[in-house]
Amino acid sequence: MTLQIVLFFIFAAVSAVTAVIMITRTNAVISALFLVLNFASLAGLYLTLNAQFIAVTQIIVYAGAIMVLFLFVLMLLRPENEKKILDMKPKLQIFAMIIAFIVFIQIAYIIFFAQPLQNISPDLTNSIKAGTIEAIGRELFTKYIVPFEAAGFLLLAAAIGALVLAKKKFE
Amino acid sequence: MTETGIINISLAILFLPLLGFIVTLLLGKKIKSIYLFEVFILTVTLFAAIFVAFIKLSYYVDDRIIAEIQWFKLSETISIKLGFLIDNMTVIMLFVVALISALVHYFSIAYMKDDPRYNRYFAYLGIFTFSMNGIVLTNNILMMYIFWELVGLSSYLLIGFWFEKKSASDAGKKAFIVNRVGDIGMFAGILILFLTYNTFSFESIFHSIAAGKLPFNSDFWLTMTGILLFMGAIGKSAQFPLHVWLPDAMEGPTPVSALIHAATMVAAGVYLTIRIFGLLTADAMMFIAIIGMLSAFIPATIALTQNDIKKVLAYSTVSQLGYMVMALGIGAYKFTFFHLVAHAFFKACLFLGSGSVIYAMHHEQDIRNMGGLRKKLPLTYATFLIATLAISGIPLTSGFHSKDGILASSFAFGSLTGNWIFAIVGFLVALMTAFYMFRLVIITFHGQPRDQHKYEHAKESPFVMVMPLIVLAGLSIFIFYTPNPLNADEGWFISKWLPAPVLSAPNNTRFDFMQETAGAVTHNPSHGTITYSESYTEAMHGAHNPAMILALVLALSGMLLAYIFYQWKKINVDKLTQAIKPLYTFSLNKWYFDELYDKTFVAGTIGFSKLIGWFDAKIVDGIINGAGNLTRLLSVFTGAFDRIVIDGIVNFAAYLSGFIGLIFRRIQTGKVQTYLILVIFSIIILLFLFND
Amino acid sequence: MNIPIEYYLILSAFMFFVGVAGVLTRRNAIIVFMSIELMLNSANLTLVTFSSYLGNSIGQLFVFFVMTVAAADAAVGLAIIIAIFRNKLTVNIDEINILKW
Amino acid sequence: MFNNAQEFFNTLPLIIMGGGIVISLLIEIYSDKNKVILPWFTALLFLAVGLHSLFYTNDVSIVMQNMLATGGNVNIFYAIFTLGAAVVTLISIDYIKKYDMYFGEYYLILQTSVLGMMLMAAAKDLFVIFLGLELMSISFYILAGMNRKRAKANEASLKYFLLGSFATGFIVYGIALIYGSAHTTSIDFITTNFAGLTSNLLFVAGVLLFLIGFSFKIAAFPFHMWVPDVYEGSSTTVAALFSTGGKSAAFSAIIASLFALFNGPSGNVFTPYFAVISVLSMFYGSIVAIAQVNIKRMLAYSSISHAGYLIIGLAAGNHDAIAGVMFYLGAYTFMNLGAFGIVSLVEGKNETNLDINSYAGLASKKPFLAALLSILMFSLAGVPPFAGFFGKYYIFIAAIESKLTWLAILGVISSAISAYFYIRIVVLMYFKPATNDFQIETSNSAMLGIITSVIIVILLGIFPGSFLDLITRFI
Repeated sequence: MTLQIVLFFIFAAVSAVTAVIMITRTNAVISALFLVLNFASLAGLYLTLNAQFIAVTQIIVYAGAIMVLFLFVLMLLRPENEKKILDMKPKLQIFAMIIAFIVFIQIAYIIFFAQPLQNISPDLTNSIKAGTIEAIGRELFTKYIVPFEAAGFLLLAAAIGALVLAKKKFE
Repeated sequence: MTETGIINISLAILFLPLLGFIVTLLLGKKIKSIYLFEVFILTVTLFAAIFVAFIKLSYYVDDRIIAEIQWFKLSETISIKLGFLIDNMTVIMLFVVALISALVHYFSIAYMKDDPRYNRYFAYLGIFTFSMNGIVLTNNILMMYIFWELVGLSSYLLIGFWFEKKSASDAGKKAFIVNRVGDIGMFAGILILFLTYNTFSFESIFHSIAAGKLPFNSDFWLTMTGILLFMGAIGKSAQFPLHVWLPDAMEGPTPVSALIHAATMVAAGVYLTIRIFGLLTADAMMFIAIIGMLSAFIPATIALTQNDIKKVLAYSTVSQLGYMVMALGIGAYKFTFFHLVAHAFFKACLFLGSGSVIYAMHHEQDIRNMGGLRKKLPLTYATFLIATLAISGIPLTSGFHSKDGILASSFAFGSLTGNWIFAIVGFLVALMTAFYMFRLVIITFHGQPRDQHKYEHAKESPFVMVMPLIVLAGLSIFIFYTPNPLNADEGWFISKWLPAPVLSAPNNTRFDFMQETAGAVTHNPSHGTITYSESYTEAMHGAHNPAMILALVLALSGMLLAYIFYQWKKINVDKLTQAIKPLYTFSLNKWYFDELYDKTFVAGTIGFSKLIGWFDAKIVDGIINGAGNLTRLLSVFTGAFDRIVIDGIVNFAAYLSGFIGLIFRRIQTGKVQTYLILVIFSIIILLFLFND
Repeated sequence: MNIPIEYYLILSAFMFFVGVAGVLTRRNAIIVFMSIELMLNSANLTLVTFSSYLGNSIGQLFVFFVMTVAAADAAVGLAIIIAIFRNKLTVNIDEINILKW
Repeated sequence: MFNNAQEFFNTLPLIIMGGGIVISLLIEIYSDKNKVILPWFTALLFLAVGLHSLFYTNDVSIVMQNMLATGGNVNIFYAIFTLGAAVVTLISIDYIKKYDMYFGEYYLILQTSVLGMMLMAAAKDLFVIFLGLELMSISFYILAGMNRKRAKANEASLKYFLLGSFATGFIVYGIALIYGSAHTTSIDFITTNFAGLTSNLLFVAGVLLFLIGFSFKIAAFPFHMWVPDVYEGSSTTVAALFSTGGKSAAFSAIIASLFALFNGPSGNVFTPYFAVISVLSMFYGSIVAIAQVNIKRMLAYSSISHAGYLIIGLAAGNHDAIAGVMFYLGAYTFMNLGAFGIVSLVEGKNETNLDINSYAGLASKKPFLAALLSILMFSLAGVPPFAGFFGKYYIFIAAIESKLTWLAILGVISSAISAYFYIRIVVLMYFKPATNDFQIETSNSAMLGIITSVIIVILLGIFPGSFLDLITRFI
């Protein structure tokens, strides 16, 4: 039981549990807060995978920016709480849960029993090297410049779009 | 001038009218006088056609010029080609179409002057000329079908040109629908040919047939293919039993009737049959001959009693087309084409002449209100008379030669096969034609005016209207076709310009006299072997003089009868009609074909049963009941046609869609999550599919 | 690196399932949207896992772009939700169903 | 970045498009006359990119560190997207004024969506496909909700957004699995090693999820549910773009990324998947379309069934089939744009006249418009000699070559069913009297767009060979 394993189990447990809590709370604000916790624990998982840059970005972008946006909107709109989770048409909901679970079983089956991963041999040094800001930054601005530019246009479109759709008055 | 030159000019002849159509249609609303452009274009086309005809007939008289380009490939082996076939028939037809079209354009300048949609009218004439030239020029049956439909479309547009008039728009629709019936058959025939030979080109199809490849490997299907293709001609050339649309088509402007419904488009059916002549078997030809015979006979009897000047001419057109089709069916290939050309000129002349009369009489079409117009419209009268002499087959006219040839062929056919019915009907029709045409002339132009008021206002039409009449009447003189006023067989039209048909249907399926036997006589070796046997040539030779004399006697007696009845009034016509009233009404009501096909079939039954009662009153009841039931059934069927085709499908589908809607539309609940559940469910299934 | 890669993948698959379940069962459009973000994050976890075990950084770069997309998505999505709330005063997706059949 | 001038030149369509977006933004911010300038600038930009792409189809290369392909079919797809978008711009000019929702942003977002499509078509790496797809999708969500005062537009936008992001989740997961098994995201690597990779179940599952994500975009059953709702709710012009550009772009991405499926002896393991969803889409689309009374919904279901015909091409998966799919996409783009354009003209203020019965008697009111719509309907129904017929023909023939005759036969049956609801419009226009009286506002720019589409449809129908030759040269 190395530290890494302990950390993995802690973060895994937290993320799994917060995910479940997130989708079962009736109050949207509580759901959002648990999602923040979930994202934070994911950042922890990324650290156990030696992905330092992504872990930090996860905290800054997801927990720090996106979820704050969610919370702002939630507070702005103040939607009323939903009724009990399985209140309306519970049959359909249960059916939905079951089929979603079947998808999970299928993916798990692929991961475990089809043994698709036998040719992956973990290499610690490469793994650590891959996760550094330097490695990612170099790749990002050389090889992946086209996606990077595209991402720029994406954000431009999203900013304009958010403005058009949500601005109160427009002339 | 090379062959490429001929091809290029032919391309110009094809596309110039299209240009005229586009320009006239697009600028029609902006520029009032744009129709002059269309007229100009047609004049250019006419000169080009004359030029091509001259070059071809003088220097390339023995050549068949074929130009093909690949349109697109369907697969490695099958490619669809566009192409021209320019032989003598093509250039003659091009000339006929261009000439009549140009003359009709000139005529229309005055005739249509006050119409609000003047420019559009000329645009339609342009698209018609384009499509008709396409039919004439093509070397494959697919293009022919495309242009065929285009011609049908422009005909529909022009019949219904005055669509404010209900009868006109109805007539347009009727023409369109009736033509579709024929076209379905033609399309099926084309499909059979294409599936069998993987090509649309006439040439290649004939080659394959001659090489022994038959549709479904059976003679029967070759016959069927011929008959199916001929069905297109039945529709377009208004043959029995689809002839009903042509008289109604007279609702269109009269120049249009002259161009489309007398001279060119209706001849397209005959032209098609001439083009596919090579693949016709004896059975198919018999079928064609019988259809032609019925179409020659029935409308001729109807024309005897009609009082609308255009209706008489319309029925006479159907009758003459039937004549041509019958002639083709009995193997008179060259004379059919001869009659086609001759008929195009004199019938166009007659129609334009009637247009001139109608114009002078301020759109009066009933001949009972005319009379004595000879003095008022001298030029119209003279040209009309020449054309009438031609259609009646009086010597010195083109009609005399072409008719004589057909009648002689029917004689020869009778003596060789024993089927004299075609000869008998042919002579009967010749008699009736002379009678009703002279009846028309006498009532219209001779005697005393019946409507004094209109008579006084009538005056000769302007030059642009008379000039076409003179040209067309001139072309009805024999000298353009043969130097010998009594026998056209040696004239250039028959002996030099027209090659004998190339027959490719297997020998055992042909008429005995059309075998390529060792004894085949070659009249004119440069045109390939004449494919008729020696006995046929002999029979033709023997039939020539008796047929000519008999035809002449009949034509003259028809003429004489008309004079006795209507000019000298030796016999009281009214009394005569009283005496044969049932027959008279039967003819007057056009054999009740319209009623037969339309909803009011029951009314027709009563007339029909009266006719029977005239023969034998005792069996009336039984037949009435039988026919009544049958006709009720038929009328339900035909009456339902409209509803089934248009409303019926819609209604049926409304039920069906309501039913389907109940089942399927419910999936679309409008709720995102039900959509997603379906998605996830499908993902499960797909993952299962790929997990094995 | 002595944790079997399957652990991470199963965890990721589980979170993906939770996300899907959330999308399918919740009615609040915002929570549905958050569930979609959860799905994206679980996919990210898979990517980072592979990236780390394979020792190349492509997966992590991809995660970077997924985050960008998620941010853009969030901006647009929330704007849409605000627009619809202005019109209908609800974010309950069961009540947002004028368009059907 | 660019290794030489040729690379720069080959990337020019994308660069012009990107530069055009920036210039449009500046026009929108700084010009007083942006209402006049921006639409025409947008149309001209699209036209310029489209014509440039068509003229330089021979510059086949791979540029930008193996990220983008240029020339060949990529350029043909560019031309389809941009010329289609140019038509959309033309029909939009008066339409969005009719709804009183003139935003310059509309044209900007139109441009970004087209840039996204172009990236998808050009992609040589899953990164570019993903970002192109998201750029296009996010632009589409915005366009769908652009008419933001209308509840229907909001709802359409929300539905599109939720389902679209859901699909994105699957695409990302699929890409993750592909990456995990292929160890790279380079499409070239995946293409060359496809046969070996398919033995890895993880890879197959990844590709499947990836395909499912794209099946949303191409509106194939059972991932089609958003289509009718979104088309009905969003502006007609925007729906025209969704149904043509969006669909073509998704197909271009599938063809680009899974070219190995269609290119080799490895065999097409996904044929069953494609075959099943194509049959379901064709029949579902054409049967349910019969029951529709709203013409936009009808066109939506027709779009589903057309997706089905196109997927037959993917199932057949030989070179002819891919050529057929591209031909069909070109033909379908313009016939559908023309149809939507006419719908947008007939549509009155406040979403009136969208019922198909509004088209009764159109022939007497607007004979020219009715004639154009008839041509488009015949083409959509697959009647020769219009473009739609040859699209279907090439695909069905390719299916028969691949021994999928049953699929081709089902396709023909489905076309026969779908002919009914297309011809019904023609029958309504010509044989039924007008039921209600309304004025159709004329719009010269829209007519320009519609007539252009009709001319292209007719030209593709009369000379299908030349376009097909152009496509097959690069496959």
